Amino acid sequence: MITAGCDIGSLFAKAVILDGDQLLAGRVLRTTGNIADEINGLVRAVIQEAGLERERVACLIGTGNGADLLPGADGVEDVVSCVGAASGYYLPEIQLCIDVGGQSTTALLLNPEGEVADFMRNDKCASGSGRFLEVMSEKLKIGLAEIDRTVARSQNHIEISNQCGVFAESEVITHLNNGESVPDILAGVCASVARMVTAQGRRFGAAEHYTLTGGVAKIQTVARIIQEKLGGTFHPFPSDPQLAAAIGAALLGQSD
Amino acid sequence: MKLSTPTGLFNRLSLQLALLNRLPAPVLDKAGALLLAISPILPAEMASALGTFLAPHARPASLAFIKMTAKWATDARNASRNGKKVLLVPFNFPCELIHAFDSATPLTSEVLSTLAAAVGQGEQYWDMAMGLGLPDHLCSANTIELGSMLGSEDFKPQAIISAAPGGCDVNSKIHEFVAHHLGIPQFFLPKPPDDSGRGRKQYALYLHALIAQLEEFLGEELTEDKLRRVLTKANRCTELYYEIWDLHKAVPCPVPNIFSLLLYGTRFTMWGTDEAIKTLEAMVKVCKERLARKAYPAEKEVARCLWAYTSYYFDFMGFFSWMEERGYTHLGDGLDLCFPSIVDTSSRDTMIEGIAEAAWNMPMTRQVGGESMSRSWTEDVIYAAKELKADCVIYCGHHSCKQTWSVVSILRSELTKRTGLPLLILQGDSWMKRMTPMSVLQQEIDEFVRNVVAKKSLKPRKLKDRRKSQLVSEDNPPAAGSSV
Amino acid sequence: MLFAGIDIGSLTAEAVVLSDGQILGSEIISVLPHPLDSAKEVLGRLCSRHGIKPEDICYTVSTGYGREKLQAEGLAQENISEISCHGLGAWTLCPEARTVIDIGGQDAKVIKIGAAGELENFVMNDKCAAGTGHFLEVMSRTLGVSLEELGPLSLGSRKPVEMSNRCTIYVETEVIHYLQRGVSKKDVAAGINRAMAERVLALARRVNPEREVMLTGGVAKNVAVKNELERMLNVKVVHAPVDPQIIGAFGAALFARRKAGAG
Amino acid sequence: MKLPKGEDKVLGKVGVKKPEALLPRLPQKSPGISHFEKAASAVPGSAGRLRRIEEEDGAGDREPGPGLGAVAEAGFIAPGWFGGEEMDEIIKQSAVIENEHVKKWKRDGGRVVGYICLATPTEIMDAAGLLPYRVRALGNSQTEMADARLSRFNCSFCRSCLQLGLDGTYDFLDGMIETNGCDHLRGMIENWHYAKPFAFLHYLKVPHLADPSSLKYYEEDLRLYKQAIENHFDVTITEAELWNQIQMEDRVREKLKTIYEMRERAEPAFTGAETLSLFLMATAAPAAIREKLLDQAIAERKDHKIRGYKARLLLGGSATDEVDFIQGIESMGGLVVADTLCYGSRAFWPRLNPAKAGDPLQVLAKTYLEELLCPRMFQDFPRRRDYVLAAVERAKADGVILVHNKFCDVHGVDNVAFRLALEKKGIPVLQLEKEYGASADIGRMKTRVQAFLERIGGPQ
Repeated sequence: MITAGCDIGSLFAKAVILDGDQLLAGRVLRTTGNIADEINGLVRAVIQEAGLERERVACLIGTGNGADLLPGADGVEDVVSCVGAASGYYLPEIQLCIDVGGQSTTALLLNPEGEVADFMRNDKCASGSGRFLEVMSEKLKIGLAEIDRTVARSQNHIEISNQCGVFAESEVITHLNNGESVPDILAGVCASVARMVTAQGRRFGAAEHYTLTGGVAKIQTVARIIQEKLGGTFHPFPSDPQLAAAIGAALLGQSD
Repeated sequence: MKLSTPTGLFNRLSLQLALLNRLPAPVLDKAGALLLAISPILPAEMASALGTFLAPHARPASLAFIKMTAKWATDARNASRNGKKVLLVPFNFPCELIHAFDSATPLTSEVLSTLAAAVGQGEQYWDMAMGLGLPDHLCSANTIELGSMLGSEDFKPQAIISAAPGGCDVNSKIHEFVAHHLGIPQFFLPKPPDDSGRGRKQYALYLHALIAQLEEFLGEELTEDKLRRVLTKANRCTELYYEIWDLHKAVPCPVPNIFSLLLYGTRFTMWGTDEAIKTLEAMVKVCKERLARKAYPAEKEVARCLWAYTSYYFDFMGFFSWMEERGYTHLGDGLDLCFPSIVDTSSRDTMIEGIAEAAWNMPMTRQVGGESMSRSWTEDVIYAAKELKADCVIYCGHHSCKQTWSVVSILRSELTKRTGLPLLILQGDSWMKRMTPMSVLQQEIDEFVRNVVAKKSLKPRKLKDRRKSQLVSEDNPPAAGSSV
Repeated sequence: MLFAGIDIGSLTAEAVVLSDGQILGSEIISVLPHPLDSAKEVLGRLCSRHGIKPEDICYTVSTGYGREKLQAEGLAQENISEISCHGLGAWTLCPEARTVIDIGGQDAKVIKIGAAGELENFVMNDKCAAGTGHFLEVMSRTLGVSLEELGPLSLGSRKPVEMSNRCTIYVETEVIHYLQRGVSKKDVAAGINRAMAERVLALARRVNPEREVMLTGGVAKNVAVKNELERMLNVKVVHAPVDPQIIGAFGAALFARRKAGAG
Repeated sequence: MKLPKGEDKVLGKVGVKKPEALLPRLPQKSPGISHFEKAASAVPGSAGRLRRIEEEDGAGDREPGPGLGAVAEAGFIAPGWFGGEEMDEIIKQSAVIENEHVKKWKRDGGRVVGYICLATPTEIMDAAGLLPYRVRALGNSQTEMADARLSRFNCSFCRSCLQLGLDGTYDFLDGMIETNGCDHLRGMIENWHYAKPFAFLHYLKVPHLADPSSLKYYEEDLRLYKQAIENHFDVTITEAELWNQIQMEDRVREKLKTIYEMRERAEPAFTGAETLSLFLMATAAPAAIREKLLDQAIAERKDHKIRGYKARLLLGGSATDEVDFIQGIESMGGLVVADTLCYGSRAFWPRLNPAKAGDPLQVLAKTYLEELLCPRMFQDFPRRRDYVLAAVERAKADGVILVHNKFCDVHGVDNVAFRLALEKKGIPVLQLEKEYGASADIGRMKTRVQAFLERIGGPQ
C-alpha cells in the first residue's frame, strides 16, 4: 500500500511517500505565511518525486501543529505517535527517542513493543531547539547546512551559558566583540544545544539504546556531543531524521 | 455608595459580589439561569466561565459557593463599619481560627487572585507589582492580589498572617515585602520541616504564640465558646469533605470537575461557617444524585486525572469544563489534599491542638513543608492516585513553585516505580495566560491522554510485524533536494 | 574640527560626524559579524559620502555592544555606554524630554535625565529578553514585511490579536499560527506592536516617566508602538529632529567633542 | 544644528573617565619581592594591555612576573591586580574545588564534610576533627546532568552545585550537612542524595524566626547535629574542644573583618575579587591553615594602597562565588570595597562570644540564628536593611550593586526593598538579575555597570 505522511511543524513542513515500509520520496520545506499553497505544492512535489499519480496514494496522514491545515488529509495523528511509530518500527532495539523539533525537544520512552510508553517535552524556554540553533547561526551568518563544516575549523572551546535564546545571542555578540572566531563560537552554540537536548534525554533515566530525530539530529556536531554525553548506544535514524514524524504518519496510515 | 468605578482588585470584586449577595436566593438562581441563557451572546471567555460555574449539573453548588464568597468578601468590605479588623491570610492557613474571633475577618490573598483570574483581571495587577521592579519569577497567586494593594487605591488589610515560612519561600517573602511596604504588622506561623514530632511540638508553640499575638492585636480574648462554635461547624465541614472524597472514587466520577476548586475555595475562606456547610452540602447532594443516575458529562470517562499541585485558573474556569467535555475527570489537585481531622472540642487546649493539626496538614505546608519535600508530596500523590483510581497524574508546573519544580523529577520516578502511573509535566502559569496559552496546554493534555493514558482503551493499531527494516535502498537516497 | 560617534549595536551600526557642533553627516548600516568591520564600513561610507578623510576626525567615541573593541583596536579614543550616549543625545536635541526610552536590538532601556542633562537613573530589561528590537525584527520577518512597514500596517487594525507568550521564540510560532489560520497581517502586526509596548511599559513604570518622553533607536520609527506607549503611559512622545536611530551615535559624537576639549 | 548652551557643564557632570581601567587579569608572581616593592620598581610602558589602574597616579606599568603562565595554565582567571606570593597562592587555590589543602587533608586520612548555608555552625565539624567545606560552584555553568533533575525554574547556582555533585567533582566529600536555607537549596540536596546518596547526610533544621522558642528549637537541633556527627564518624566532641573551635572561628572572623576593614579604607588594600578569593579559601581549608593564610594576606597587604579607581561600590545580593563576576565589575573601574554577600561579609560579621561561659551550643545557636543576616529570615528586614546601610556608610560607597540569580526569590524581593530604602537615602543603586556562571553574560552586565559608573561619576 502506498501512503503519504505530512508533518507541518512550526518552521518546516515535511512530506514523504511510503510504499509499505519503503521510502519512495521525501521533502522538506521552510514554510512562511502562505501555508495552504505551500503545503499543496509540497504534497504534489513529493508525489511527483515518487513518480506516482495522486490516485495511487491510498491514504494521506497529517501531523504536527499545523496538521489541520493539510488539504485532503485522510487522518491526523499526534507528532508523538508518529515519531514513536517511525523510530520504534525501524529501530526495534531502542528504548528512547529524542526528537528535537523547531521549538521543543521531546523525549519519548518506548516500550518493548516499540510503542510510546511515555513522553516529556522540554521546559518553557526555546533553547535546545532547532530555532535556537538557527537564530544563533544566523547571527554568525552561517547557514544551517554549513554548521558542521564551520565547527570543524574550531580550535578553542567557547562556552555559551545563557539559556534564554535572546540573551544567548547577546553572549554570542560579546564573544564576537572579544575577537573570538566564528567557528569557536559556533562550536559553543552547538555544545549548548547539545546540553539542553541531553538534559531532556536524561529525564527518563539512562537509556541503553536510543535515537535522535528532528532537524537538529542532522547537525553532526550536535549529535556527536549528545552521544558523548549520553553514553549508551546510539542508533542513527535510517533516513533523514527530520522526516521521522512524516514517515511515522505515513506508517500509521498503513496500520488499518 | 460611591458611583465611581473602584480601581483595586478587592474593591472591584467585593462590589460585584456584594451586589450578588443582595439578591435573594431564588432570584440569584433565576439570574444564574438567565445569565447562562444569554451566554451565547457574551464574549467567549465570559461565556465559558458562566458555562463552567452555572452548568446545570454544578449550578446548585456553584450558587451556594457564590453566595458564600459574597458573604466572605462583604464581611471584609464592611469590616471597619462593623468594628472588625481584616487579616490577610494565605491559603495554607486554617481560616476557622480567624472566624472564631468576633473582631476579625479573614481575607485569603490567593483566593482573591484566583477570583481575579476567573474574571480576567489578573494581569493588570501583576503589572503593578512589576512596576516596582519586583522579579517576574514571583508567585502570581500572591503577586496579583498584593500588586493591587501596592499599586492601586485598593483596600488595605490591618495585618498579614504568614503561614508560608517552611512551605514556600516566595509566599513568605512577598508577604514580608507587602507588610513592610504598607507598614502593617505581620504575624507568623512557620512550619519546621521536621517529621520527628519535635517539629510538630514547636509548631503548636508557634500557634499558641500567634493566638496570643492576635488576641493582643485585636484586643479580644479567644474563648472556649467561640472556638467551639466555629470548630463544631468545621467538624461538619470535615465530614462533608470526606463524603466528597469518597464520591470521587466512583467510576465514572460523579463529582463535577469544578468542585475541586469549590472544595478548596471553601476550605481557604469560610471553613467553620454556616455558609461553608451549605456549600459543601450542596456539593454532596449534587454528587449523590449524579451517582445515582450514573451521570457523566461526556460520552464516557476517558481519563481520570489527579493534578499533583495546582490547576489552571486563568481562562475563566473554562478549563474545568473543557476537561469534562473530553471525558477527562479532574479528581482534584494538590490543594484538595489537606486531609482535615475531626477536632476534639472538649477544651480550649484540645481545640487549639485541633487547629494546629489542621494547619500542619494544609496543602503545601503538609507536602513540600515536610522534612523531605519530595517524600511527603510523593506519598500524598500516590495515596490519592490509588484511592481515587487515577490513571494519570498531571503537574501544572506553575513557574513560581520552586519547591515542587525542585523535586518533581523525584515524584515522577517514584510514581512510575510504585504505581506505573504516568506523569505529565506542563509549564504554565496557573493565574496568568502570559506564560502558556490555554490552547497549548489543552493540546499537550490531549496528546498525553491519547498517546500514554487512554491508549489501551482505543482501537489497537497494529503495524505490520515489526522487523528491522532498511527504510531506503542504497541507490535511492531519500529527500534528495530537501534542505534544512 | 570633526568629531565622530560610532554606535555598534547588535543589529545595526551607526556613525555621526560633528563639525562645529553641527551634524555633518550620519550613516546607518546592518552590522557585520565583526564589530571592527562594521565600524570601518559605517564610517567609511559616511566619509566618502561627505568627502572627508577619516584622519580629519580628531576624536572618536564608540558606544554600543562593540564599544570596547573599537577602543581597544584604536578606532576610537574612548568608549561610553549607550545609556549615557542616548541620554545626552536626546537631551541635547530636546532638553524638555527628561525620559528617554531606547529600544535596541538586545536591550530595552528607560533613561531618566536630570535638568542639566546628566544621567539620573536608568533601568534595563534583565528579565526575559522579549521586548527588544530583536523581537520586532524577528516578527516583521515572520510577517514578511519590513521593520518600517510594521507600524503603519497595524494602524487600521480593529482587532489586534493577543500575544499570550512572553518568549520571543514562542511568540514567533504564535504569529505563524495566526497567519496560517488566516488572521489578517494588520491584526497580527497590531498585536505584535501592542505586545512590544506592553513589555516596555513594565520597564518604564519603574522610573516614573515624565510627561514628555523621547523614543530613540529603530523602534521609535514604529508609529504604532509610539501610539500604544503614549496611551498606556499617558505621556507625550516628542519627535527627535533627527533620525531616532542615530541618537546614540550622536551622543557619542557629542562626548567626543567634549573630550577633545572643543566643547 | 547648534548645540544648546550649557552642554559643557553637562558633560562634566556625566563624568566619564579615560577608560584605562582594563585591569590586569592575572596575578603577578615574583619570588622574594612583595608586591609594593614591585610596584615601586615597575618599568613603565611594558605591560601593554594589562595596565594597572594606578598608572593614573604615576606608578607606571610593570612587567608581568614569572608564574603568570603557570597560573594561566591552571585554567582560571585570577582576580588580582597585584600578586604577592601568598595572595597568588591563595587565589590559585581558591579557584579549584578540591584544592591542595583539601587533597593533603584527605591524603593524611582526614575527612571532609560539606555544607552550603551560612546557618551551619562549622565549629561542630571542626571539633570532631573534620574539615568543613563550604560547597561552591566556582562559576560552573554546564549543568546538563542537573537539568535532567532540577528544572529551568530553579536557581542556576543550585543547579551548578548539583551538577558538580553528580559529575564526581565532589566525590571527596565524606558527608553533607543539609539546611533548609531556601527552597532551591533543599531541592538541590534532595536530588543529589536521591541520585547519588551521601555516605552521611544530616539535615539541620534552621527556624525562619529568631524568637526565644525558635532559638531553643535550633539549639536542640544543634545537639542533634552534634550527635549525628559523633555517631557517624565515631568521635566524641568535648565541650572543651567546642570552646577551642569557637575561639578559633572567632579569630578567623576577626581576621576576615580586618581584611574587610583594610578593603574599606580610603585607599583599599584588597580588591573585591581578591577578597572573595580569600573568603573562599577560608571556607575550604583546615582550621590551622585558614588562620595562617589570612594572617599572611593581612601582613602582605598591610601598606598596600589601591588608587585610581572610578567609584567605590558595595555589592549585595544572593549566593555568588563568582570571582570573575566581581572582576568584571572591577575591570571597569568600579572597585568593590564592601559586600553584603552570603559568600562574603554576612558569613562572618556576627562575632561569636568566646568567653567560655555557659553551654557552647547555646553560644553557637545565638550567633548563628539570632544574628543570621539572610533574607530567609522572615522577620527582620529592618535589621538587614540597616546592615546594608551601615556598610555603605562605613565603606563610603558611591553606589550599590544588588545582584540576584534568576529565580532566587528571597534575594530578588529583598533587593527591591533594599533598593527602595537606599534610593530614599539618595544612594544610587543598580539592580541586576543574572544567570549564575554565565561568564560571557558579563557583556550584558558590563553595559549596565559601565552606565552605572558613568552615572555616579566617582572620584575624578
